[in-house]
This record gives sequence, structure tokens and C-alpha cells, in this order.
Amino acid sequence: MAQQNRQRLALKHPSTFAQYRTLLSKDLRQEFRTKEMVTSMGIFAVLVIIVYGAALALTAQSIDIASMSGGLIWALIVFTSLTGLNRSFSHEKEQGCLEGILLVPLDRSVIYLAKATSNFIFLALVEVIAVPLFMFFFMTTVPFAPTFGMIVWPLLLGTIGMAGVGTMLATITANTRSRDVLLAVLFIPLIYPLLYACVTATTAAILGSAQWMDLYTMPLVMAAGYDVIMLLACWVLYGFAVSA
Amino acid sequence: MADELAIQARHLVKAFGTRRAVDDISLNVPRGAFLAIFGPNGAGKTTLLRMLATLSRPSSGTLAIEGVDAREHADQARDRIGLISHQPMVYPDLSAEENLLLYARLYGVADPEARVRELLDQVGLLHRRLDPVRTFSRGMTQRVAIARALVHDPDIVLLDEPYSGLDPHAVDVFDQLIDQIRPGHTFVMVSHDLRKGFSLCTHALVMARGHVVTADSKDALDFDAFERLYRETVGMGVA
Amino acid sequence: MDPVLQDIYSTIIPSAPFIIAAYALLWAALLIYVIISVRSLKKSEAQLAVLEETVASLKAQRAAAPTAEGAVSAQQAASEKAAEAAAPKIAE
Amino acid sequence: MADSQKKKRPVPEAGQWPDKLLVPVLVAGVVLTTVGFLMAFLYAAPVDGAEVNGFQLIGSKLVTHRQLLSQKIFYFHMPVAIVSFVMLIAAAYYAIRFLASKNQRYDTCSRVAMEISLLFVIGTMITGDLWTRFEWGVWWTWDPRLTTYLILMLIVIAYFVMRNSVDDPERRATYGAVISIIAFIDVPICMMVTRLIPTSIHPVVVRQNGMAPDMTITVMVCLVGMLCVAYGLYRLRFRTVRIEERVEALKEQLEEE
Repeated sequence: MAQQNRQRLALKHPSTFAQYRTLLSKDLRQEFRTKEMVTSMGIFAVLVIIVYGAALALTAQSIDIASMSGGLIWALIVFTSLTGLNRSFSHEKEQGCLEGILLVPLDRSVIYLAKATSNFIFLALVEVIAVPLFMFFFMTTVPFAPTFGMIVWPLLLGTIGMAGVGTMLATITANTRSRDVLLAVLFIPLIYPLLYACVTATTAAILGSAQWMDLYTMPLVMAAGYDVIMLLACWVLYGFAVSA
Repeated sequence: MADELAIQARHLVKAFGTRRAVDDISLNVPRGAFLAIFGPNGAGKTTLLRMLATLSRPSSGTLAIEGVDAREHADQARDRIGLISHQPMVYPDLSAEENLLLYARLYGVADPEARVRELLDQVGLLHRRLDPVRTFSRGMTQRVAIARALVHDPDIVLLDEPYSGLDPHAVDVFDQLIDQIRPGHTFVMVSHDLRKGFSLCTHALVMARGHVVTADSKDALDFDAFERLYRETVGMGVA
Repeated sequence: MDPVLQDIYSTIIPSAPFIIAAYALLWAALLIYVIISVRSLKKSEAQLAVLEETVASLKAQRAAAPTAEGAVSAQQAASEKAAEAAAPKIAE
Repeated sequence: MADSQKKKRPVPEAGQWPDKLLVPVLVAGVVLTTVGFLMAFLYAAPVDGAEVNGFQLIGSKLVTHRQLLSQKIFYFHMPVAIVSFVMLIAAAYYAIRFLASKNQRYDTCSRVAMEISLLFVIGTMITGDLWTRFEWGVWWTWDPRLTTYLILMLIVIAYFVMRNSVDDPERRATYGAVISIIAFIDVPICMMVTRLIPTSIHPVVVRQNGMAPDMTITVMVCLVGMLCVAYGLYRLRFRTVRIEERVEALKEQLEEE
């Protein structure tokens, strides 16, 4: 029969972190080359701001915009992340690459972590553009509270949570029929606690009233708790969802 | 006898509820053999191949790939398998080299750059290695897919209807490549193309509705006898 | 009516419609659900009966006269033999 | 009742001991809930509402507060809510069992449990909302409890939207299991988040600071009654779905003949 054992290539199993880095660099290089996801999310964010403009144009002077801006920023972020998440798996699905990666002997959760990190980076990039833009359009009349800088923390925790849960749901809805509406229907109820906590914390930071701490720290702790629990659950369940 | 076998499957079943896509199939594929699997659509050929590629878990039955149990130590089994499917599984926006480097690093190939260069040369795409795969023709993309499937030098090469969508010239180039990598590798091919599959294979297997209908080594029958047998068995199954 | 007594019971009447509505709607929701599931149970049971009859009759007809066309069982036997044959043949 | 016919045709994983319990449990459920309903209005004392300036001797008791009838909704509201959670827990349990064994039967159990959970959540929303309408005079407030149930209802609806948009049964079952587990984790968090974050607008109305013994008994009766009704419905729906699957399988088999 054929010659028994031909000289086989040496295979040194890479560490999980090395595989994570390879997958992440693939995502980043692909996005850097096409810039498809970041531009589509950025444009969507600008469009949402324009819709806000129409919605608030008449009332902007009379109402206290500061107390609502926390909520408006987060509404902007939720819908922008939805458009991004919908496209996050389009490359994998297009040429069946997800199966190519599933063929590699690696832990499925590494795929999850790499994809969640890349989604987090893209979402954070868009937020860095969209939030200041929002402030430019709506909050120029609002005096800057000393605690304004503190909105960074809820933004950070919220984006981590949304990227984490969103990546899991995007994997599930990637090859279903009504893909984008299904992702929204699943994403928003599941993300509600995080959203509620982040909006409260952001609004407290923006208003910066005397006892702003008690309206700030508790929601922040809740958001952090949500992130930890949800990312853990998604980490464990991802193996089932991706190879279904 | 066991170590002689590349793939050993016992009573493989893939069922969900009462529907059995693959129903109690046992296979012994010796090392270096070329098994061609034929059968009508919906016979469970692709399901069987996906099970062999450890992409889907069998509902019951045992599967050993190169002596390694594919259910318990799936990772070790995956080191030995390369899959070429009608989907190329490469990223269109990345260049051919970047795609192969990605898989080479994921598999943990010792010297990825050298290995990738060698493979690209073997498939004759060295001159186009920096262009994104999006700009490649269907035939060239299929050759990148072959290179991707071989990047970690697998012992077993699984082919899922590799000829679909290829023009005659691309088919010839594909056959040439298969012959090149033939020595020392075991092949399992799912195909509709009786003539092409029969010419390449050492063993043939016909499936219908999840069962093995007939199975024989090639020298036991010539092509016309095989074609009549295929028409008869598959015809009867579907009637 | 003594004003204090009236005040004590002042919320009873206005709250009555809400309570009735609550219990009525809840009871209606449960009832509708039961009706729908019982009806679909009956429908699928009827389908099951019909199908099992046809399967039974097909089996009876096949057992009675194994014609060429009805060679499923024969073909089944063939594949059993083939499956056994597959094992040793391929593994020569 | 049609129960005797059911025995004749064995259906996979239905008709064993759980189904024999079907009729007695359903009957017990109906009886208990009606008894609970009557007790709520006749046996349990009405709860004291707002202060009344003055007092009145009624029967043997000195009454100084407005007697509230609206509180009577509570006797069905709480049991229905608890049952909806019990069903969500059952769905998550079967989902884990399905992921471990990939046995389709657990997928069916999980799906039917989610269905019953949705039914009882809708029940909770109906009774809760009417109570809010009377207590606070507004149809909807973003009160912690109401928002938690709204989110739970939306998640279960999303679960079923997902189930209808995936065709491959195994993938549908796996995705369904994953979502019901995530929902099971998400809902308590939602409950905590909405309660612990101090909402500036509405002080959290403490509804029951400790229940009088007679009220607790009534609630218990209603609760057990509702649990029996839920179990009965669960088995009924489970049998229907299993028969439908058997019909599907037979059809497929016939096509091949």
C-alpha cells in the first residue's frame, strides 16, 4: 500500500492567547482594509443625531436637555451597535469561513472572545466620534458639570456588555432568515438591564448634582455585574451556538 | 489491522427526533485509499462527510480517525483532516498569502511563511499571492482552498463536490493537483459526477436515504457494471 | 349613610370594574389557550389516526404480495448485506 | 373525557405516568383556583387603605381605614407571576438537559414550558396593569415590577420569533436552548437592576409588609391551584406537540415508500 508514514509537518499547538491574537488581527486587518463596519456604523450614528435634531429642534431651548442627554446618547449607541453587529458575521458567512475556522483544533470560546473584542473596538471607535458629535449638536448650552468626565465608565462598561451579548446573538441570528429584525428583537430585551443601569449612571454624571454618587455608583456596580455574568454565560454557551 | 485504517466508523447515525439523515453506516477506509461516495440528493452524503470532518457530532456510533476517537479527542482528529468543499472558506478581502498565513498560524505550523510560500508555489499562485482573493477566478479560488486544506499537512483529505462550478480547464488543473498530493494521503470524496469519481477512486460507495446501498472496491467492477448498479440501486430506492 | 362609613367603603365601587376585568380577562386568556390546544390536539390525533391506518394498510399489502415494486424490504436486506459487505471489502 | 382514547395510541414519550396524572391534576387545579377565588373575596379580610378621619364600629372590629377591594386582584396576580417564573426555570432546566444530550424530547419540553410561561406572563401583565390603573390612576408606569415582566414577555416572544425563523430542527433547538438559558440568567438581573436603582419618580410602593395568616392561606391555595393548572396545560400541550412530531415522521416515512 502507500508508504506507511511519510515525513509529517511539525505541528506545535499554539497557545490559546496566540490563536486569540491571530483571529483578532484577522478581524482588524479585514476591517482596516474594507472599513465597511466602522463607516456604516458612523454614518448610522450621524443619521440618528439628525433624527434627534428634528425631534428636539423646537423644544431644545425650553426643556432641560441635560437630563435627557444620557438617555439619548445610549439610544444612539444601542441602535448603532445593532447595525454593526448585524454585519459582524457577514464575512464569516459569505465564503463559509466560519466552518474553516471550526475545522482548526481550537477552543470555540476563543472565536467568541476574538469576535467580541473586535466588535468592542469598532463600537468604541464609533462612540468616540458619535458622542462628541452629539454633545456638539445638543449640549453646547449645557454648563459642564465637574463630574462630566465620569461618563467614560458607564460608556466603557456598557460597550463591553453590548459587544459581548451582541456577538453571541449575532452568531445565532447570522444564518437565519429575518436576520436583522431577529437580532434587534433578541438584543434589546436582553440588554435592557445594562441599558437601564448605564443610562442612570450617565445621566447622574452629566447632571453632577450634589449627591450624584448614589445615583452613579450603584448602577455602575450593576452594569459591571451584568457584564461579568453575561460574558461568562456567553463564553460557556458559545461552543453550542457556533457549531450547531 | 486497526492502525492500517485511516478512518474507522461503526454504526454512525445522525438523527434528529425520528428523522435519520445518516442511518447506521459502518466504514473502514485504509490509509492511501480514495473512497468515492455517490448517491442522490438528500441521501446523507454531505451529512456523513461533515461527521467525518468533525464538523457535526454523530447522534450515536463510534468514529476513529487515524486511531483517534473523533468524539472525545476531536482536536487531535482535526489536526489530521483537511476539507475542500464547494465553499472555498477563504476571506475575500484578505490576500491569498494572508488567508493561508491565518490558517497556518491557527494550526500551529512550525514555519508559517515558508510553508505558505511552498504551498502557493505548488498550486501555481505564487505570483498572485498579494492580491485579495476577491479578484481571483473560481478556479484560482478553488486552488487557494486546496492550499488552505493542506496547510497543516493532513493525512486525510475530504472533498465535498469539489468540481461544482469549475470549467473544464479548472477541472484538469484540479485533477493534476490531486494527483500531485495523492501519495501518502487518504481521500474521501462526495460527488455526483459518476465518471470522474469512478476514474479517481480505489473504492466506491453508493448511499440512498441514509443507508449504504452498495460498496465495493473499484477493481471488483468496471464502470458500465457500476453505472448499471448505481442506476438500479438508486432508482429502486427512489421509486 | 354615615359619612365615615361612606368614606370607609368609598373605594369599593370604583375599584369593582377593575377587579372584575382582571379576573375575567385572566380566566378568558386561560380558556382560549385551553380551547386552542385541545382543538389542535384533536386535529393532530385525527391526522395521526389516518396516517397510521395508511402505514398499517401498506405494511399489510406488502406482506401479503411482495411484488417487484414493493421490494423495499428486499432492498433493505440488500443494504444490510452490503453494509456487512462494506466492512470487510473496503478494509482489504 | 377523551382521555381513554389517548391510551390506545402510544405516542413517543407521552402517555406514561405523567399523562395519567393529567386529568386529576387539571381537575384539582380548577377546583383549587375556584376555592381560592372564593376565599379571596369571602374569607380573607380586606386590606386597610388610606386613613379615614373618624372611626366606625363594623361588626366586632373598629375600622379606621378605607377598606380596599382593589387589593383582591393580588390573590391571583402573585400566584400567576410565580408560576410564570417556575415555567421559565423549567424551560431553562430542559434546555440544559437538551444541550447535554441533544435529545429532541428535551427541546420539546423546553419549548412547551416557554409557551406556558408566556401565557402566565401575559396573565400577570393583565392583572398587574389593571391594579396599577386603579392604584396609581395611570395605565403604565416604569415601575420595577411592571418593566421586569414587560422585558420577560418580550424575551419569550423573541424566543418564539427566533424559533420560527430557523428551519433546521437541530439548529433551532440548540439556539432555542441557548436563548432560554440566557433569558433565565437575564431576568433576575433585570429584576434586581430595576429595584435597586432608586427611581426618582415613583417611590417603590411596599405592597405587603407581612401578610395576615388568612391572606397567606388564600394565596397558597391559589398558588397550588395555579401550579396544577400549569402542569395540566403543560402535559396537554406536550402531548399535542409530540403527536404532531409523530405525524411529521409518519408523513416522511410514507413519502419514501
